[in-house]
Amino acid sequence: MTVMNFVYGFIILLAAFIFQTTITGFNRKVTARIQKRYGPRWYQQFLDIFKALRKSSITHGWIFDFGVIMALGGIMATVIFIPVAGFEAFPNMDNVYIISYLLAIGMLGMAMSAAGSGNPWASIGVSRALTNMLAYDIPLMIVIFTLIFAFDTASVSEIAAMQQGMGILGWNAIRMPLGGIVAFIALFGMLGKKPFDSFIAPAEIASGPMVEYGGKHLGFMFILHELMTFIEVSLILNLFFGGGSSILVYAIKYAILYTLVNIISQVMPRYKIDQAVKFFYRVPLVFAIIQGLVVIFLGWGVSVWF
Amino acid sequence: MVLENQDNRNLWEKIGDYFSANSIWMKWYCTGCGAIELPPTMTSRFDMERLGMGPMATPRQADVMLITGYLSTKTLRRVIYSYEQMQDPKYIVAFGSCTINGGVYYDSYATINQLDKYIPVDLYIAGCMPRPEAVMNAFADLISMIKKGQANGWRHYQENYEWYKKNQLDSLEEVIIHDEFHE
Amino acid sequence: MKEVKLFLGPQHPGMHGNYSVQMYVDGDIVKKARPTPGFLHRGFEKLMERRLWMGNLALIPRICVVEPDINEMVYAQGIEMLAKVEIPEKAHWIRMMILEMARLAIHIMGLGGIGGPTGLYTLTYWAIAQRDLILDLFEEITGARVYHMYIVPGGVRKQLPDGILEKLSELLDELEVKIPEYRELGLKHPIIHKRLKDNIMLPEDVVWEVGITGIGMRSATNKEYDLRKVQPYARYDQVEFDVPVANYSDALTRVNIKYKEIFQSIRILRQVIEKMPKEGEVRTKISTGSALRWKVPAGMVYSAIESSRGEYGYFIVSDGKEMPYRIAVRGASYPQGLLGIEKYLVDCRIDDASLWMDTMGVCSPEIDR
Amino acid sequence: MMNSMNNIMKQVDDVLNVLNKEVISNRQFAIDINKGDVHQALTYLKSIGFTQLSIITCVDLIADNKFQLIYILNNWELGLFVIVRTDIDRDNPSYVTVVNIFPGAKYYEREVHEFFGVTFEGNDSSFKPLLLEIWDDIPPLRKDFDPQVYSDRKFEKRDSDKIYRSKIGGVKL
Repeated sequence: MTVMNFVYGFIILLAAFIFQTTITGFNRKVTARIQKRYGPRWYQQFLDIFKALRKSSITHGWIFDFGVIMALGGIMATVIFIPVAGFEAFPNMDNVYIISYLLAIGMLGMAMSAAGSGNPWASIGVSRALTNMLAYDIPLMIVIFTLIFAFDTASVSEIAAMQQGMGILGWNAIRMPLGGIVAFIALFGMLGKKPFDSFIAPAEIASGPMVEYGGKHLGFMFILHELMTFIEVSLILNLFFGGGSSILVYAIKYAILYTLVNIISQVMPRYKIDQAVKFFYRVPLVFAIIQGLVVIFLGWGVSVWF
Repeated sequence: MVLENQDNRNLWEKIGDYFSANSIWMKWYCTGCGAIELPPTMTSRFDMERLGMGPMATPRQADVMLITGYLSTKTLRRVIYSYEQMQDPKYIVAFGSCTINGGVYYDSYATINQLDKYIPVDLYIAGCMPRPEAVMNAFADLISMIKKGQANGWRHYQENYEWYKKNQLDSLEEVIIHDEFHE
Repeated sequence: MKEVKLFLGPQHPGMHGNYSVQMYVDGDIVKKARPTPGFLHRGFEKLMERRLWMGNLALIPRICVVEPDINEMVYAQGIEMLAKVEIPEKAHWIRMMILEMARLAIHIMGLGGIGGPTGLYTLTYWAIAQRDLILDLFEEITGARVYHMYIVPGGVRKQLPDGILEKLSELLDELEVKIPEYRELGLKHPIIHKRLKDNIMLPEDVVWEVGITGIGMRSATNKEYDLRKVQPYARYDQVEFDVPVANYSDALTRVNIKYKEIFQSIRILRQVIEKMPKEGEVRTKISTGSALRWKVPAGMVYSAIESSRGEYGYFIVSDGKEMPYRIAVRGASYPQGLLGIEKYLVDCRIDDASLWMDTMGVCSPEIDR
Repeated sequence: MMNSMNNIMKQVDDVLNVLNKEVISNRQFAIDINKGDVHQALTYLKSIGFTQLSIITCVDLIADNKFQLIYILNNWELGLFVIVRTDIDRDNPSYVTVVNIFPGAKYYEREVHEFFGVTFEGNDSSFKPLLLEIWDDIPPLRKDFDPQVYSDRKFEKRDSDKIYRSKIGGVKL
């Protein structure tokens, strides 16, 4: 581990933020076009974030402040471990377990901070967010364990590399179609896109965990959200959609995947939280289990089909 | 009271004002009947998001508060309450003639007559009710005011807090909100 | 577990208008709900006693912001009943046209409105932009987008502009194509079904207990309880239309009835375009006297029409002077907005609270006045 | 339609102690009832099809020093409205609730109490404020309450060189 590792890590962090924020801005435009309107400028998301950072803030006690910093720290640490098209800041440390544990620090920091604000809407939002996490995590984790079992490695970059060189047929989403479907659906839940956005539903709980954030806290939350989106989309992209052979391919695939999720979510209403849990524990969980059994007992999809 | 207009911002404040001007989040609070023209302003026909504006759920997140018409005393208490929850810099746009001098409700026992005695108003939109074009125009004006550093109502409120508080208490008796259902 | 007190409004994205409900929740279930009206109280009933009969025309549309024309109609009809004036034939037809256009506008907005609480914003964006085209026609007819002040005692304010009927019929053609698209996007969506079906029930005995009228009443009782049918005013007895009913009232039924009523309104408007007299006066005087300071004979009358949310009425008392002696307003959403919330929002989930307000048709300005 | 209304009016006249009746239009009539008979009248009207209470309101007859309570009932089957009127004392306005007949009356009575000061025995919630908050004057819809005076006292007006008030025919409104 040299200084260069940390420089690379910093570069990934910065690039991830700029790239994802641009994609978000672009997707706000896509959303607008679906809704038959012109839409904001493509860099609107940057303006929003810097505007929020410029405003004054109020604190609701040290847990409130500390939670935001802890969440941001946890998420930034996670971004550094994400392999992007073979480019890794800390080689051989991009383990799925590390990523999911560090991600949980971010989540918990957010939950802690929101609960620390003392607003009942925030508490309801946090409990919904954690319920939602529990809902999508179980099917997704079963599928990811299946992958780990099939390839004998938990390294994200190695799993991504194994899918290279065979075109679209090499993707795990094609090799293990049920698992791919589960991962794609779980991505909606991870990103908090409709129909699984009941934890930030404005019309129900006044934007849930975000309810007491204003000014700089809100700006940090926005940055956090962009980075978290980067982690989640990258994870699914690397594990199921073949990663990328070069940075450019990776970026294009990433943009397509995220835009696809966004477009679908724009014509979806939202589930109630209990309906979301029921949904995840019905179809995706069954798919995930079937996929796991198929891989373990039949071995289909471990090697390339054709 | 006239709001002072001199431009003595430093560079950082100017940059900050650039960001503030181009990203205005409004508070989702329909205080009066002018709110019925907000959905058309927001949605596909007039599309407020072109200017970087969007609705936000809570006062903490919002930058601009739209007083959409007359205010009854009961609402004014909530308006003051939620205005003070907003984070600086914050702006107020008042809709319609009711906020200027009471409008058709000049002799009502329940509505106030002059809004800027109670909270600082940055911009008035004339008319009853202002059309979406007028609302959009006002937002464009607000943006240029923020860029020039003229939308200083929030500073004015901080500096003249006693004056505003006295007016509020004169008309409202108390700004504290009790359990309204009286149980 | 201790119950937590939550405020749904007045500053809350799930609340339409300036209204507040205090909910005491246990988990996600509402255990106790208390409405808090009065944020929009302007003292209309007092102010109307201090204005001329004519001057009140500027006040009354502001009582119900989303559907102002019904106020003008109720007021004009009440005065005509007191003065025993028969208004010109053409004015009746123009009034019907205005009222049905207003109903179209609010129903389209309401149809889009279910996108708000359920998160299907695309539907809301489309529907509200569609409603704007109706407002454009209103602007051409009356000169204003929202507060028209067009239906006046003794008829309507002025003749229709040239070519407006053709424009209206073009718009109706467009609506007949566009509205089914909203059904495809919204009302047929499986997740919308999941959220609305068998949810937010309104049994028949609750209708009679609370006094809910309009779509809620018709969806629960399976009877055509529509004042347009029961007590035809204007020329509703000369046009054909159906009143959609149901005998099982969940949220989905009520939204579907709203959807069907849009097509009935279009049907009425088509007949109005066809049957409206081409020539003729549109306004008559209520009594002799100056144009502004006319008097209304003494008496009292209850004038009611069918709004999009139910029976909307004014109780008008005149003492024969230039100003009303007393006017009481019966807002259509008064029963469900106050007693309905207190008794029947209970046991609903907080996710459904704003849907409850939406599908029951709670409109705050007419409750507060 | 006139026919069925005449029938109903005749029935009502036979059963109830009607002081005075008035035909307002061919779908609407009004009856004056003694203060003590209103509950009987409402129960009877409900039993013959007037199942919906449209509104309860009050008229301040200051010249006679009386309040007139108005109950408007709606018969959906026949399409008829009936206005039931009764006079109560203005100096000590008090009446008995009709919540046991029409549960929907709860909030109408509360509003009448707020606007006119009429108390309704048996409806405990009617004593609480509803639309107004921190009200410090006589009930606002009484005729001797002047909102202009109240507004001048409480709310500051905008200073202006000219005050434009509606003035028609020399009378200031």
